[in-house]
Amino acid sequence: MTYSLDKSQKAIQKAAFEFAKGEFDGDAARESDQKGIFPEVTWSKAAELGFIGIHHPEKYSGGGLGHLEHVLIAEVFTTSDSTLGAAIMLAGLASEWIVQFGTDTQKKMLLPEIYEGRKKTGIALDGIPLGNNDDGVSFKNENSSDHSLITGELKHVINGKDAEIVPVLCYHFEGGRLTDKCSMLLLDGKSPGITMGKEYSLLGLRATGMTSYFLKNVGSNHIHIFTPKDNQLLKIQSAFYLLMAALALGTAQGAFDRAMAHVKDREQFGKKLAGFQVIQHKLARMALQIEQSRCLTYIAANHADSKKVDTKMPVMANLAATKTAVEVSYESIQLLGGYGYTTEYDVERCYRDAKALQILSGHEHELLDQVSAGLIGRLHK
Amino acid sequence: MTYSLDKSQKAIQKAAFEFAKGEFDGDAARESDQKGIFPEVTWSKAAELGFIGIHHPEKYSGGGLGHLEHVLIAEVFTTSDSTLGAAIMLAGLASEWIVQFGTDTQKKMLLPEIYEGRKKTGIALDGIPLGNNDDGVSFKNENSSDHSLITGELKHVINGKDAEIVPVLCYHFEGGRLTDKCSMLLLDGKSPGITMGKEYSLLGLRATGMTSYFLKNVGSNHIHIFTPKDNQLLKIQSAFYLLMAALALGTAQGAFDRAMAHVKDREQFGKKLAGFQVIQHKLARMALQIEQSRCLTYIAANHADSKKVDTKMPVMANLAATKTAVEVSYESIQLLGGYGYTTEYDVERCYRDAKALQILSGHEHELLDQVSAGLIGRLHK
Amino acid sequence: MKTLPYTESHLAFRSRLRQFLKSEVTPHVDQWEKDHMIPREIWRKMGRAGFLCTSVPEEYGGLGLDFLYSVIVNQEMARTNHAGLMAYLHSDIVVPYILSYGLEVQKKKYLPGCINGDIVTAVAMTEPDSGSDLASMSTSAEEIDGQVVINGNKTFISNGFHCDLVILAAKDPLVKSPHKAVSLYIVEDGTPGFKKGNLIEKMGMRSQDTAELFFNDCRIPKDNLLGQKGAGFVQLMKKLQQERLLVAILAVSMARNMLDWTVEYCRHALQNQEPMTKSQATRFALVEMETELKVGTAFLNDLVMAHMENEDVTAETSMAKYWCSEKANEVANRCLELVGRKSASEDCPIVRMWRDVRIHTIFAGTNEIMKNIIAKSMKL
Amino acid sequence: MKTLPYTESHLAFRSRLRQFLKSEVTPHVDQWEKDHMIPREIWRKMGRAGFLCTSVPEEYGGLGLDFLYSVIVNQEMARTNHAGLMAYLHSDIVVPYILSYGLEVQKKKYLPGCINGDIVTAVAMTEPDSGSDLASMSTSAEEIDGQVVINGNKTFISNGFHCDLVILAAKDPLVKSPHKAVSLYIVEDGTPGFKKGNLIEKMGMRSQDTAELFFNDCRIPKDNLLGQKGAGFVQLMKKLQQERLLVAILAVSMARNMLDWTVEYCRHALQNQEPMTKSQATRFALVEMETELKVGTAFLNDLVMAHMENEDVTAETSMAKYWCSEKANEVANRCLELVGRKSASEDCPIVRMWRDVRIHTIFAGTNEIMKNIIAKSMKL
Repeated sequence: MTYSLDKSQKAIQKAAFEFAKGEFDGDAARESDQKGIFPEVTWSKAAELGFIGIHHPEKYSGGGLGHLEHVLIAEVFTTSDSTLGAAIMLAGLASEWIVQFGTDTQKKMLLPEIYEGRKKTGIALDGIPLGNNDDGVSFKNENSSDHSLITGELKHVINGKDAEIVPVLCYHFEGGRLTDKCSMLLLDGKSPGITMGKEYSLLGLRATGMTSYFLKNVGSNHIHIFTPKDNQLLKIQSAFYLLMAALALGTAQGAFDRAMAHVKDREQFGKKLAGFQVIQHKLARMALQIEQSRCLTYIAANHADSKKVDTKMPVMANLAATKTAVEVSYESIQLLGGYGYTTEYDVERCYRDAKALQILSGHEHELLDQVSAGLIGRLHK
Repeated sequence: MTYSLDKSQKAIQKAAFEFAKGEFDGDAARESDQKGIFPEVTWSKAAELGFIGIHHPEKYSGGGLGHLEHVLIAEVFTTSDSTLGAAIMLAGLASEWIVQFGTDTQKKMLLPEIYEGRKKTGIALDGIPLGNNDDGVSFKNENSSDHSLITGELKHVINGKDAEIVPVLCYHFEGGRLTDKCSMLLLDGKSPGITMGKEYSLLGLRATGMTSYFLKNVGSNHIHIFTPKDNQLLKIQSAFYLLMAALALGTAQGAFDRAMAHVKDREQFGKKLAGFQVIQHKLARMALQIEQSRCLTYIAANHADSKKVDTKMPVMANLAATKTAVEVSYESIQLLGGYGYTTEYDVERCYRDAKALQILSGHEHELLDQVSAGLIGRLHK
Repeated sequence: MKTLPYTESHLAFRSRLRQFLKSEVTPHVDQWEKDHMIPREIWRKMGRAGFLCTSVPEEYGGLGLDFLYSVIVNQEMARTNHAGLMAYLHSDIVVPYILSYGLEVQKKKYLPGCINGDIVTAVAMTEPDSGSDLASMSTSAEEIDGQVVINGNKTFISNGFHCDLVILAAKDPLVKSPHKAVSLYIVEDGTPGFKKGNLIEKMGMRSQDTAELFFNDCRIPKDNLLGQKGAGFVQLMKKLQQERLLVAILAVSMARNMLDWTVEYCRHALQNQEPMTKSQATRFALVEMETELKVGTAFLNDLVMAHMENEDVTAETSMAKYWCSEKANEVANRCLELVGRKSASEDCPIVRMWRDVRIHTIFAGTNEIMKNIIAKSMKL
Repeated sequence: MKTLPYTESHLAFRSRLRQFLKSEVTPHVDQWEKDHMIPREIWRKMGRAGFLCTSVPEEYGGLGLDFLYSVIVNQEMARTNHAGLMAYLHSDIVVPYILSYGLEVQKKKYLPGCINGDIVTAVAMTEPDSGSDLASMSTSAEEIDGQVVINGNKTFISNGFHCDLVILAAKDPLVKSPHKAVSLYIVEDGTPGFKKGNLIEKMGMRSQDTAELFFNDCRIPKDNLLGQKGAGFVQLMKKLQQERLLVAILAVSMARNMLDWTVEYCRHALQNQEPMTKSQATRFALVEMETELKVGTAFLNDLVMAHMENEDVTAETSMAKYWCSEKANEVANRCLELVGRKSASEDCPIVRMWRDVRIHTIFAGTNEIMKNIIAKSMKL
């Protein structure tokens, strides 16, 4: 067992760091946040350099590497800027669905477009098999024929405003009952029959415009019908939780770095803030929390790469990292005092982005349900 | 990077598990706890099988493996029984001092005795360079000559009651001032001139008898004078924190396992306790906390093995694992209800042992001081 | 800031009690803890000195004092740093059953002995297979030949060794609804078929006697029924409020003692050649605990007053029980950490409190049960 | 359980105020939040309706009402779910400076306008380089030619855009001791050399105007000194108690609103085809928050009463400020988690409260400063 990054992984980390340093701009990020603007140019540059889809097969223009590398990039990006970093990485998220459920033609056509920065993707959260069903799956294909026309509402489409590919799993009804057969629609806001709903004003991650889609008699010409395997759904879940965990991890680290810089610089009562024991301990506890989440997230990613089927680890990593991000950025605001509450110093943005990552990852209780189901197994009377 | 145990590590884990399963006895453990009895026979069997000193050089009869293997054994042992497991592993602890500061003759003579289960060791906590100086170093060699006679009190000697080798670093005075030169005494309670003080009645870890030594004109014939290098002190610290972290980790896991078995078995209000959502979530949170501490501890051990000098990681692992052990065993008592508070069900013993591990690892604030010093570095005005 | 409305008499009582405990209890506590037992005699001493069952009216030989006296006894007992002489259980939890539900003849028979310490009481609800789930109890009480025949086991019974009289909850097997089947009975020690088991060894409360009780064709007179037949469930529920309130008060008193001891320790103990209170981290930790205790005490004081005015404060009592017992354990754990290595040893007085207070989140209804009660009151 | 001793008049006042806010404030709040500004006119409306400066005595045109009215205004403002119309700052923090320290002529001049809303006030202490460390402030006030000349910058000034009158803390550069150098001055808007900076963009409180204030050879009459020269430090410290108490009350009121909204949401929203309140984990989470709020409210109520009786409750106020503001943020975070995905959007009302309440651990003295004050009072 070796518990440290290898050379190539460190090189990827470094490249991501250099990229973010050169391309992420604080003013642009704050504007993106205030006005809800997707960082179009930065995203396509990132894609050109291979930062999107690094964990997907090379034959579809992916990087041929693993989840760990994907996690490392996401972490570095949000460490540099939580809003821009998350927007760029989330724009590739739907490729997980296409890799699992796409036809070979779809994969060959669409995946390179995503990885090379020609098309952004979005995800209908209601369509994710994550147990997030507090709103229910509001959208179903009522007809099992190949040429069904679909009408309905698709709520909570992450990146829906800018996405050009939004995959939606439609479970089929037969005789009025839901079956396990489904087909995958690939929509975008400009598809005929689709009206984009009001854009949600998010509390964080505001460069990633969440919206809803209203579908009216949308033709499903792309349909191929299949039965999703548990394994495939698990892989999507796992990829989703890991990415969100990594984005949260970086958000925490970014808030920490900003707070550290501040307390080393600012004086009160005749000494640097970093000279006060309670501030030192606060930093130590924050660093410890980040380190714990990092270790867990890396190991969870590594397990996913080694094809271990472990439903709990990615969920646990997600729970830990999003909690860490919220708490560390909360404390970072405190360390900056009044400045921390202003938009200028960015830590409040980290806090909002962290909270959005936590909430959009799924309902805490449902995530805990998943973990405990894995732990306890079946109960016998 | 591979983030999982290799075959040989898994084999060691399994061997430790089989050993503990076969040799650790609940009744004996409870008696050890109640009466403060060191598990003599089990310890020497464990040593015979190579479980002591597995991370030390083969030329001194060590196992020639790493801290990670040492951590794995300690974890498995305390998972099985926190009291017995900790007593056995702590009996080898002083070998760290001898490896760092012993003369070649001492190493050749003493280390095999320790590893092969012929001599138990103890450690005077006041002599550990851990920053634990709330009682001050109560014991100093006032004379720099080779044949000084030493008088004083040595408080808080872990395993002092049963130990046959207790190394003590004595810093030398010259002209009334403390120097950085020191010599290492190797004492035991039966050394001439030593009176064993009252045995402390510990709140936990009671198979490990803590006591104090009163020294009167103890001759220091073993003395060789040296200046401890920072590096050597760090290695001892690191080994100490890692071992305590591993013992705590296992204690947490052991408490968790017992609680899990209980809630899967016991019924209330017509269903298994494990069927209640809040109990499921409590278990999920406990498991998550354990997993985070485990990941951190393994990685810290791995760093120590790869000769990385990192002062923070072992301290962080220790802080995390001891906190986890206290909190998880606290909750385990809760999950067992009234039964949890009785000695018969062992989880209260886990809680007491966990708390003792936490307290004896060092003062939380001083550990946090160490972490933050590593994080912040030197402050410039 | 408001405190409880203690009068001169309350303060004088507290001072007399403190004197009594100082001479009769505190010097022996370490030995009792080692013995895992207190001497029977101390109950009599405490009773004869007028510190048991202070609320029993004068007509039965009591002092007829208000609940604040019970609060005082509870607080002062906490200061003795042991749990063996569990006076509040006897005085303010068990005896009130007799006072509230007993017939005149029962009161006349038992109360004087309860007051002077000749009779020590216990209440027997919990069974090995029914902890929090009272409705599932299985101890039976059948009327046969004009007597009541009891069969079953009770466990975790405090005062289980010393008790001369047990208030026992048992079910009539002929009644189906579990909530209507339970009645309370008075069982005297020495009744054939009633046996006390061995003491249960516990993490803490080591000088305190917790035992199993066995009833094997134990026959008692029909007259030993306490209150209405079938009313046991309601009787128990009603009396749990005061029990839980006392547990909360005790938890906060213990936390207060731990914190005060720790503050004093940190003022004098040296760390890096300075008093520990010079460390900002230590100061903040002490401040945080002091704040939690002040906040909790304010709530508790309101609750005591409301309880004395017979308000229905079921939900608030459940809140106090769970919140105070959790906080007390947090304080215990933090105090030990602050004290450091010295607190690894039982010589350090707060270690015993740390062990003793652990049960508070469990007994008198686990904190999970408390939260269920509160949830119901919130109509969730 | 005890509550604050509201009379019929208090309740009638609350109901009138609620009516006023319902018609004049609530309908516009979303727009104000979008504008990052409230209209100047709303201050006048509120003043003329009799809801500003309720404690100012009748001789100055006020209503001379007790502090409970201020509590009521604070609570009701919290229910409007915006922080722009920061009435408590004006009514109960700044205006009391004039009331306590002002000369008769100053009171007569300014108080009527403060009451009817023609004059909006602010207090200027904090500087870019002196946040918690007041003694290090550098704004200077020098007497030159019978005038006072002010130079320096103040920042994080609430009501900093709307204010017509600023209570300014500045130092006499000739006085060495920083604690004796500070005096308070009244500076009117429009005085040459006094400039308001741009609004500071913040995480929350978006409709509220926070600004930097610049003083550049700003000359004011000597008579604008407020109270004794050199007494500024003590004046500030004395007034901070009421400020911190109000911040604590506001934090708890906001937490109460968030929790109530969330309880209602969980009663109706479905999860797995059932109301969320059927989930035990959700029930427990709601119970835990309800308990914390009840416990904190008991403490706060005691504190309000002690404050009204002019007790020195500096330490307790600091406790309330830090504890309540932390708890309110915990409640905010937990409520968002309970609501789930819906709370990712600003359409969900508790999101704004989550943003607004974040400042409570920071302003009116950071919670770290509070803990230092408490530590001193504990003689650590």
